[in-house]
Amino acid sequence: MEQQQEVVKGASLWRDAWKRLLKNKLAVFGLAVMIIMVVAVTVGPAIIRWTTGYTYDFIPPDGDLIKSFPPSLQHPMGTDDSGRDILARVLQGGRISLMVGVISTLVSLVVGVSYGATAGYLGGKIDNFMMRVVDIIYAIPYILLVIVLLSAFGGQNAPGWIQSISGALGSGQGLSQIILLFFALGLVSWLTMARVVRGQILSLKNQEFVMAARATGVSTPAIIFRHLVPNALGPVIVYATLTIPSVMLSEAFLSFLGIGVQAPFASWGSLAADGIKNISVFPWQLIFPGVTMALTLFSLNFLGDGLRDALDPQTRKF
Amino acid sequence: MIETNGHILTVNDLRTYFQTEDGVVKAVDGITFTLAKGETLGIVGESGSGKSVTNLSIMRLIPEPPGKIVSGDIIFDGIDVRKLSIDDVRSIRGKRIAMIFQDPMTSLNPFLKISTQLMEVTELHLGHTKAQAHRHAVKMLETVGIPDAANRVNSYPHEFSGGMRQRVMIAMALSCDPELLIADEPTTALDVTIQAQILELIKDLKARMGTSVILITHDLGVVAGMTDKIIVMYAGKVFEQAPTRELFATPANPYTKGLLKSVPDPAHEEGTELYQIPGLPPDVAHLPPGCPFSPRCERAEDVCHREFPPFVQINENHWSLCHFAKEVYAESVRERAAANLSETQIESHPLA
Amino acid sequence: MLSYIIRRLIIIIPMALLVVTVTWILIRMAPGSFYSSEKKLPPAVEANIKKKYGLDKPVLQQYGILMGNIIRGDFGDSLKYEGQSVNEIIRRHFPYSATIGILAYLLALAIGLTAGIVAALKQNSAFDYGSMSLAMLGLSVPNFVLGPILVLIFSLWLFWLPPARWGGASSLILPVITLAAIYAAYIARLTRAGMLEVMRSDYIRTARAKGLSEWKVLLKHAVRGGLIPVVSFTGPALAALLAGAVVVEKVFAIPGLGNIFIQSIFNRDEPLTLGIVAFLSILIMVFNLLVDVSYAFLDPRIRYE
Amino acid sequence: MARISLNQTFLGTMFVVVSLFLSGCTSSANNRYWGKTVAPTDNVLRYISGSEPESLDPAFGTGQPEARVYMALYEGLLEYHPKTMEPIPAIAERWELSPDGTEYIFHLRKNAKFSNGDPITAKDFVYTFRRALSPELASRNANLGYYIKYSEAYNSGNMFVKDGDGQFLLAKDFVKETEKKASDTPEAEPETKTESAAANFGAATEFQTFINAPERLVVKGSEKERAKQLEADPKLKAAVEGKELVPVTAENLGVEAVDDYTLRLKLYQPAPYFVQLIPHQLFRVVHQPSIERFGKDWQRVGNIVGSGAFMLSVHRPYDELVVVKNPNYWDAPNVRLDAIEFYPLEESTTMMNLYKGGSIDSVYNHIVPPAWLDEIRQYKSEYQDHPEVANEYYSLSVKKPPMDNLKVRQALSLAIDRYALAQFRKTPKPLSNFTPDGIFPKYDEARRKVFGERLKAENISVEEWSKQRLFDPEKARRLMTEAGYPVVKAGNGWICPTFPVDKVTLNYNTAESNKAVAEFNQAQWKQNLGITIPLKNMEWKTFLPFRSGVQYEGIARNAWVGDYMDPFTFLNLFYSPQNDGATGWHDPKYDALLDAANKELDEQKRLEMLATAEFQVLQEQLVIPLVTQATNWIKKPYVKGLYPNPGTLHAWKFVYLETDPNKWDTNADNLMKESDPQVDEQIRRVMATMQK
Repeated sequence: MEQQQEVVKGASLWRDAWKRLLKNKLAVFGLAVMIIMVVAVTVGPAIIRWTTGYTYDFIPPDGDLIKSFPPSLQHPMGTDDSGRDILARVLQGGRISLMVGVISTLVSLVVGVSYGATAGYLGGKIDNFMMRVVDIIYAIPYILLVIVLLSAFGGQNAPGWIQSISGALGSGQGLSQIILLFFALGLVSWLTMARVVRGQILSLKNQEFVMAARATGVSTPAIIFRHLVPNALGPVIVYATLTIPSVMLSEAFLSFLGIGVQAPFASWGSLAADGIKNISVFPWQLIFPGVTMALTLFSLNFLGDGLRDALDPQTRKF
Repeated sequence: MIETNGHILTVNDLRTYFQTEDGVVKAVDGITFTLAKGETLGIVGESGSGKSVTNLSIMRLIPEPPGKIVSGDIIFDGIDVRKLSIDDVRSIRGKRIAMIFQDPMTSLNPFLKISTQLMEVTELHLGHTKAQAHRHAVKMLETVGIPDAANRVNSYPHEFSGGMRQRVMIAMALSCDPELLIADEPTTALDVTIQAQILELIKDLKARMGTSVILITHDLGVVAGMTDKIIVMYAGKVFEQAPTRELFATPANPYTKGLLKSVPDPAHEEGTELYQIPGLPPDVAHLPPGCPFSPRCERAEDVCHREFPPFVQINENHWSLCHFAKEVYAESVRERAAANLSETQIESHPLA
Repeated sequence: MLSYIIRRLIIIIPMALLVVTVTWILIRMAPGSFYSSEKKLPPAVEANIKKKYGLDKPVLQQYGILMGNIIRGDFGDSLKYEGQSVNEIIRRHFPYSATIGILAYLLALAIGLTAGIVAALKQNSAFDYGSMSLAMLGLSVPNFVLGPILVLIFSLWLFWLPPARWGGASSLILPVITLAAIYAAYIARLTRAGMLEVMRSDYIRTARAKGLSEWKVLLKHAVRGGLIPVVSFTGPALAALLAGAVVVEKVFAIPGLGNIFIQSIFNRDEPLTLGIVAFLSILIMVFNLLVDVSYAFLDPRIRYE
Repeated sequence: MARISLNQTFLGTMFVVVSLFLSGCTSSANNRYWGKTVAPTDNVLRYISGSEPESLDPAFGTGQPEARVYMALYEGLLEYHPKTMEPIPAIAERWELSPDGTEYIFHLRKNAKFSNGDPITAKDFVYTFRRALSPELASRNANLGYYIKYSEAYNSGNMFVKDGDGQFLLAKDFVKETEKKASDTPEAEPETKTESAAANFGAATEFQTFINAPERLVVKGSEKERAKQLEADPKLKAAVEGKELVPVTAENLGVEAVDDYTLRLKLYQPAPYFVQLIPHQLFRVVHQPSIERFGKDWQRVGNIVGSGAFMLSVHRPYDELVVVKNPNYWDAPNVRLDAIEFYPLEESTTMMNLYKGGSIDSVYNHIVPPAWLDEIRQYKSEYQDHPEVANEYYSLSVKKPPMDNLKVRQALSLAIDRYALAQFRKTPKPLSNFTPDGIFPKYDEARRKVFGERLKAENISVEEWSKQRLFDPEKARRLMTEAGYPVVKAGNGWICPTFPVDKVTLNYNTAESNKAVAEFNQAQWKQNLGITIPLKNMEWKTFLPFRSGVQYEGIARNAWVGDYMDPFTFLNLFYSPQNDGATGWHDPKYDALLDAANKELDEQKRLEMLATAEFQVLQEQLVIPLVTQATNWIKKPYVKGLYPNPGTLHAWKFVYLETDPNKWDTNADNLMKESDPQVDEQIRRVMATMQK
């Protein structure tokens, strides 16, 4: 009976949050753009291939066509240096950018939440130790981490499970490298998540309902994951939404340094990094991927803000 | 200068609305009352009834947007506060009208020393130098009964207990010897023992300084011994208005009756259940068409659900918002006679 | 408080050594070495190099020697840049990064605080929406895109400012703006959110009830509480800025530490990487400590035991 | 679809706005020159030299960025010709080669001085050579000096073996059977002849007697390795057992100061092209007293003593390195620039911005992004490209399937349309051979002759054969099918379902151009063979051991920039001990052919032997040649005497800045063919001493 009531209350909490979210015009705009983006990158490449025959990696066999053409009816976003259709590349790149964002954020969620919650709940020396570990990892140059990960586990050295994931996604080693990149970025971004969660748990763990749970003999993992974590979910979800754009920017940075996604795949970041080099000659190479990426990040940030306000109406923290 | 009739404060048909996601919330919807010099007015009501908004409106402290004083007059000592420029309002705030808030834990700035917070009022309004202001601050702390005031004035709020903080708030409010003190639930957040001390302090200071006081509370017990008259608010409306004694003795509104009934009486027989007004306070954004209290009212009839009740005058100083005000009043008179309570016995009401 | 600071300072050393150790392991795990180049070296030449740099000794012994030297504060000589000590390289290039870092942070603070405070005061006004959308844009445009666009406009069309390189105040303008943009955006949003939260608090109502002017309420009562999020952000942000902003240094050819750090990783210049890692981790930890200490100054409720 | 068009409308609007802005601004720039171009006000060249020099020690730094700085700070016996990069006199006025091709004598000019005024003598060169090759310095370039007799032994810390009666064991007595056989090719010269011919070349000295004596046997210096070496060769073990081991010292090196102004270099075998290496940074003269005095700090401003036309005045690493005219330089009156500012930069966009903004005068090669070329090419007074002594190719892992199949290798090579590739990359030229075309004119001749003979049987002209090698998709499909991987038509394209794409990857190191070329070739294979070969890019240092260890599967991007102006620098890549070609392929016959060619004193014959070797490389299809690289280079029109030579290495003393806009370079299609009276006269004067 009591539990049922809780469920009802919980559901209405989410419904209220959803209602509040829908009232926030910017957040709705962000949500709409994101839905459109996801749909576009999911079905877009197939539609383009079907209507025009272009794919993200199609380089025309005719040498005269292997250069950057401005936008036209045939190529609405123009072509890149290799004569490839930028629209097809932007859509394909969106898949990777969004996947980078989502998968790395999921990794950071799983690792960060369990780690932060454990540290926060156990407290004392263990907490201190666990947080020092976070500090240390934070100080280790993550570029080095990425290099080591990519070289140690990339390509033919990839462990079987990575190869099977990339096989399932329909392509060979190019993708397995990208999957490694997801994990590398996730491994870096869980640190802040862990800190956020720990802070939440610290403030929650002395509340009555935890005392009650402890008093009735609930085990420690159950307290952490059944009682504490769900209560810290609001900030976690909000932070996760904001992690997606930051991870996408990190990927763009790695692409800028040349250790990002594997060619001929592209991400919005790598397209922008390539495009910026030619900005004064072929501006369309930057403008389209750049605007698409900025629009997406813009929307994600708005959505994150909206979610925060919706989930946590009293304390509108940054 | 507007005619004051010896009233320090006249509030006439005050309406303060809030624009929210759920629509317009009429937090205060047509409040009228007067307060004579030296008089103490109690405003009672459940949370959300609009009592705090009324007083914030008087101080023009309603956050705008989303809030807005839509209509009404607020005449303080002959000045229409609503028509003043914001600078002129500031010259009244803290100097002529002072406020004490509900939660002393959050109402003091945690980042500033007590002395700073006390001194800035007199520096601003009384033109004190730092030294003067400091001396005055210490004096005020002594006045409100803080031991070792000279030293403690340099502490931070978190170094004080809740009761002490509320004393500091009172000291701050009374620093400029205001003509009107608005105490917004000054004791709600405090322990019961401390509550009595603080109330005693306010009563004592009021007597000494002759300040008019508006005491806002949801606790009828608090107002019983402190106030000259009482306003009972519900859903942004005045439901009943009467001199304190009369309201306690012969309430003319079912809501007031309910409130009075739900006050626990230690003399009450053991084993009997405590009375509780059924239902929940209304959602002010979505009021029913008739009487806002009708869904919870035990004696509501069809008309109550259909039509908004009239504001019925029972006698010169007694008003009630109810279709059946006269009936309820008559009933109260009957009950009182039956219980054979003498006037003196009201004085010894357990809550007073 | 003092003992707390000392305790925190003491723990920095073993932490930095741990960071260095992990980094060292990572470098050793990474393929390639500082001397590998296009030409495959004859074994004799490789042997000479290994002998010269002590790489012919057992790995654990190498680690021991390395740690011994580091504890004495000696990170050795760069492997890539012959004859230059790591300490010297850090000393030489840190000031460049620090200069643009501090300037950028000051600029970001000036813009961010102003925009954030004004936006908070005029919540839901055109300024609020405008500045916050701009801030959002600042957070959404990678700086490797912003920098070249600024160069294109101010250096290549208008010829007002030099497009790159260190030299004179005018050469600092574009990199500082590029670097400041994202931080200004962040600070503006933090400030606005912090101020809005504080402005809703009870003690601000108290201050207003006292009759204080809005400015006085803002500056005397609200700013301190409202800026605490900015302060927590400042620690890591300033440490990162001081450490050098790789992209800006690359785009504008500034000889800062950030780019040298990245290059040292790509060059497998082990002593240089380790030296900079140690330096940066100490910098980050000191700044985190400074932030924690400054909380205590900002917020009298916080006491460290 | 509706959504896409909606999105396009939005983005399209953005695009129109921005491009209007762009076109409005670019049209206002002047058309004659690219970017801001104003006459220089001071006589200082501002040049981007590439990444920050690893070291200012010419014996130590290995790269071209370093070489460009060294060419200002140090001078060697000889210098690179500003256009052809052939050696021209520098500190040596002239040189002689012994008839057997193993001994050089350099005659030094008497007025050469270090930047501090100390005279430069042959002894300084002896010091320079010994230092460069010493194991303690551990120079990564040391092996370039291995032609000098006993230098490899010295650099490796090896030992001579002395028997009881004080005689040294000789190398010729211990030649392994297999090696003997390999060297028994018909082209090989009898060894005795070379030794007697060298005996009386130049002034007779005691050292000459030692160095001309038959080559001594050396064994490994380190005990562990020596044990291994002896274990492998019982005969050697028996001979060395119990004998005294004498370390090879610097004094044993084949370098001798015959007198103050005569330097003798003794090689272990004839190497006529060795003179091409003499201007190399490794052999540029350094100042012994300052090096010994300041230790590792000798390269710092204030301590450093150079020998070049310029001397160091400012060095702010990663920012700038300024050299000023050296008043003590022997040819100082003919040094035209007052100073050169070298900027160490790596981002090509940043460099182009600096150039366009007028902040620099020139850059090193390969900086103009191909995408910009169509625009920049119009400015012929500034942009130049010219074939380089460099090629680009894909190494194949020929020992692993499926690359062990010659037909697969040939098919992959023939399926690439090199014309389209060259058109796409704009400056490189399609390459059907391995050694770059058009760099070594004499070798090109020899190659045409040799290839023609070899192809007679197939009844095909060299031209036709070369052309077919550049692109022949039909043949590629046929070969692939023959190799057991049938290519079949599918719709508009081809598929090759059985080809094991999971066993093949195209690996390349991170670089924009490598990526573009890899993507192009991937598309070519996909379109012409129906094979999608995955790409994999790696950060440079990760890539290097991966490639040189032939750990890759399938294909690895490779390129070679010649160390000197001779085809051998390319063919040496397949020489077994070296294996820089990274294919895993070894052939003793090929090695023997190269050995023999290098001992050949007749230039024509030698080149033909090299061409024979190259033909073998091509026939075996060890690599997929792609292009002859080209410099891709810009300089302001007022910079004169700077040429896009095959290595983009400039002898700075010939460079000057022209303040008179009427004399600026205008529309020069090929600067290398333009004559500049001032520079030509200067070169003529320098070369005149060769005729003495």
